[in-house]
Amino acid sequence: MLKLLYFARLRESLGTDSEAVELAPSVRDVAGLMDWLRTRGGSWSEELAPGRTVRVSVNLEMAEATTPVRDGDEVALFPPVTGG
Amino acid sequence: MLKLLYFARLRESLGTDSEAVELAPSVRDVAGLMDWLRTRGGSWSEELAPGRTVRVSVNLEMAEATTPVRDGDEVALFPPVTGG
Amino acid sequence: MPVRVQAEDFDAGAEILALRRGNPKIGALASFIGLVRDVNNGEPVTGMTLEHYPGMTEKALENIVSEAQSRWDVLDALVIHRVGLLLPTDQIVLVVVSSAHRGDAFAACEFIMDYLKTRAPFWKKEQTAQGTRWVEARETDDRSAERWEKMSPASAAHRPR
Amino acid sequence: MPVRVQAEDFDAGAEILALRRGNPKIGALASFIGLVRDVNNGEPVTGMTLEHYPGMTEKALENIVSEAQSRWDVLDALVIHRVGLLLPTDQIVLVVVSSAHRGDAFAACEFIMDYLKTRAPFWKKEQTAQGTRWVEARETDDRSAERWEKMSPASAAHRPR
Repeated sequence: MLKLLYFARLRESLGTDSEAVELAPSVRDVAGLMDWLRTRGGSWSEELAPGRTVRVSVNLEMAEATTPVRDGDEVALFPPVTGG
Repeated sequence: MLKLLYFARLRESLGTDSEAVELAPSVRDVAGLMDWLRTRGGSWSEELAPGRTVRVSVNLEMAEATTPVRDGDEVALFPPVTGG
Repeated sequence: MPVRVQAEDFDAGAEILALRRGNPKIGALASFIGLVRDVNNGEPVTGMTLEHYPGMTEKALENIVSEAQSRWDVLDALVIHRVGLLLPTDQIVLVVVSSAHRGDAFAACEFIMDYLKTRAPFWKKEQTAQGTRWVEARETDDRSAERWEKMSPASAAHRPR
Repeated sequence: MPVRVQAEDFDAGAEILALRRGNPKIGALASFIGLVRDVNNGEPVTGMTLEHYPGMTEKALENIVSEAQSRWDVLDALVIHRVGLLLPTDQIVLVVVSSAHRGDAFAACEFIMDYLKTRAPFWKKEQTAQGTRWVEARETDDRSAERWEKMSPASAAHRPR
């Protein structure tokens, strides 16, 4: 199982702040996870479209497209940060 | 009359914090005043020797060698500042 | 821990005092307070809600403070960032850095703020007369953070002491 | 007047609060406190006496604050500098600058400190086990002040907002 978290604009437009998902065997990294989530269609394909700026963290560290994603990881999706 | 003030190391080594002096006619600017004060000899010629770093203000503004000095002015001599 | 994320307000004066008190090695203490303005991009703002990612936010702030400590001679550092509903004139963030010399204190304090702005997971949602809106990340904040990356160790060291 | 020279200690927290309170245009507040260290150039220091030039010192500080206000978008600024006998851990100087944006607040605050160090008539006499000695001006302080002179208006403006 993978723990998925959503924050800020993504949390609102996707209508959820977290979910637990069974990883598809094709998903090996962040890019693969995004591809897989986009197949859900609707606001998923919209918000996670390649042109949109979405930041991803894996186990509390900022991640890149090639960062590996494994069973048991906590992955979060969110917009660029705006604190301070 | 010219009001002369001395601060910090200069105040101590010259042994005075202020004096009123009658301006010699030859004194027209800061450089002339320094030349004239050096003629006093002793610690005056020592402390105000051309190699020593002495700062001069005229009427509360930082001055240069060519800054005019006139009757009624307040002139201060002091070392480079070390506040903050 | 030099990092706190909290809904409550903070007493900047008391925090500064606590950081400097009784340490005769401190010659310089730089601090920064970020506050809610009543306007943003020319539009009136009546309030904002700050969201964060519990766990990751604290970790990110600790990493930023550690990075500052590795770059400059920092004696002590503190970051407090608020979350939840905030109103104009409310305090958002406090950064305090103590050092022997002012160049290190200023640089580390500004560095922490610049990195916090681009790397710590906080998100602002503003309230305006037209409703609420998520604040967009600013390109100028990215440029501010990038300044420190382009800075070589040599030029970083060439600050007043 | 945004400038005070005094023998008494100051309450940095209260001063910061007074400067920011009730002004919803302030988004950023940078402050600096200079403190007496128990060591200087590797030698233990037991105290110091700060001398100034009454009249000129206040004027010089006001000029420095005005110069900062002409270079950056400063909403308000305060400088307090102490004189007389000070002991290790005592506060020497406080600079507080408020602005809409953090880049202006940081730059103006650091500028005021750098110029104060080289242009405001204060002189320190340190007490050590070997007796008292006048502190020598530091070349690094001159370099810090010169940074701002070499800075073109364009590069000065290229700070985070």
